[in-house]
Amino acid sequence: MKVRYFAWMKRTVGVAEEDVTPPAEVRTVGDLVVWLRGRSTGHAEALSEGAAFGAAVDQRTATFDVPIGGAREVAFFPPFTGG
Amino acid sequence: MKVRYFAWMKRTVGVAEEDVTPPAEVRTVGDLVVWLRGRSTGHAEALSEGAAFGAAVDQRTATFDVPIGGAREVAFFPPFTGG
Amino acid sequence: MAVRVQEEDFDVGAELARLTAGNKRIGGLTVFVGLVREMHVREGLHRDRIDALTLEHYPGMTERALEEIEAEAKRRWPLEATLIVHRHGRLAAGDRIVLVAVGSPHRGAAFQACEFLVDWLKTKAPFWKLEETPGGEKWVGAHDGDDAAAARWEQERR
Amino acid sequence: MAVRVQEEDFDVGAELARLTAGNKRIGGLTVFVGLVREMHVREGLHRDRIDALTLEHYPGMTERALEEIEAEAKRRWPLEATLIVHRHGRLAAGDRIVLVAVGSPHRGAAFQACEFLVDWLKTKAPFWKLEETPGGEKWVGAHDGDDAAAARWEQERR
Repeated sequence: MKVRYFAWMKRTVGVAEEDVTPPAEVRTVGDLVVWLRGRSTGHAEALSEGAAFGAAVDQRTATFDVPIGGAREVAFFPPFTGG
Repeated sequence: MKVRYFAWMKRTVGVAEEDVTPPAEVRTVGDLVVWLRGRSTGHAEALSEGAAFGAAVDQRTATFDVPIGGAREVAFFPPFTGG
Repeated sequence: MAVRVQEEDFDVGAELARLTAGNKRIGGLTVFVGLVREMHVREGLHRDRIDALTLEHYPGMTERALEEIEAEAKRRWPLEATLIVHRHGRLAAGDRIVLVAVGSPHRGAAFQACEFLVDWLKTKAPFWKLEETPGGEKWVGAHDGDDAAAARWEQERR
Repeated sequence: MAVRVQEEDFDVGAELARLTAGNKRIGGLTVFVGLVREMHVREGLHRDRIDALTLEHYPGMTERALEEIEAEAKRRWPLEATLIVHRHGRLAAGDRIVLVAVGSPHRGAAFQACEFLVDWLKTKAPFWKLEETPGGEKWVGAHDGDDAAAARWEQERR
């Protein structure tokens, strides 16, 4: 599964994207967030409880209870500021 | 004093504009309307009681109680339909 | 800040480029282009297509009315740039009639001021539409909807 | 009906001409152009001017999000033509960021749909602004005002 980071989260994590293989008990976006925190201090900071960020599963905005089984791509990003 | 007519009122009256010299007792736009009705059947029809039309005194929209003393130009026209 | 009444067409891109040139305080530019819509009217038994119309106006009063409407918009909203170009004369279906453009630091103000200008010029500027149908010429009556649209802004006045 | 995300600038006049070409059912065309506004931020003791920004986006998801927003507008209003062009990459003060254009038989629908699209793309499309100040780079936070503007349209949903 590909995980992507955008804007300041990309800088804090240190990579724009990475391929990960989470264990079977990581079922939702929320589970993935907790699991990713363990990968590095950058991950822990970017994905910390206090940080305001959203997620997308296969390029559709997703809340943290959305399952990630079968997903090709999960993305994390700060609130949008376009337009 | 110049009197001008626009849109269908111009066709009904038969002229786009005319110079008139109303008597002193014609003091307001409303007085002028009544006085102009006597000039021709076209005037009487265009400026009849039942017709929906507005007026301007010296190029500013005016209600029928507006005085016309000193005015250079009074215009009559149907409701605006621009834009 | 400008108002123009003209017979010839206008170039939307060129007008907007000129309006905003060098002004870096504009965050949002809202633009309205009014076009002659191909319409059908039912008169008696047959249905007529309107192919063209002629816009008559009151030279002198028109410019003054548009300037007053523009000044009123500037009093109500923080505007960096405004432009009204209104055509008169004969226009065919698909032709541009009017251009209203408003630039403001804030997009909300740009949208509101632009809609205000369009609503008001429909009821406050001395233009009259004469439609050409195959059956002859026909003066357009005022629309109740236009008066209601303009009246909204009256109520919002304090 | 089209959505584009691109690094290069767009030509407003040419885009609008293409959008409305041959369509005689459009009576009103409402257009919004978002521009990079020269801004000043106060950080600590000094006041910084923002000279430029970089718009990052999520290729693929951006196009999809814009298409969904456009489809939603078409469900809500009778639209004859819609166009969204959003730039990404580095932009300087005065540069165009986004073009939203909506053509409808009726001007009220054109205004509402255009404002809806602008409000929604600010909160639903994956763009992030990185501002360049003399003191360094700074990611722009989301504005509460933008969320409130987009939320208006949620309440109007039946």
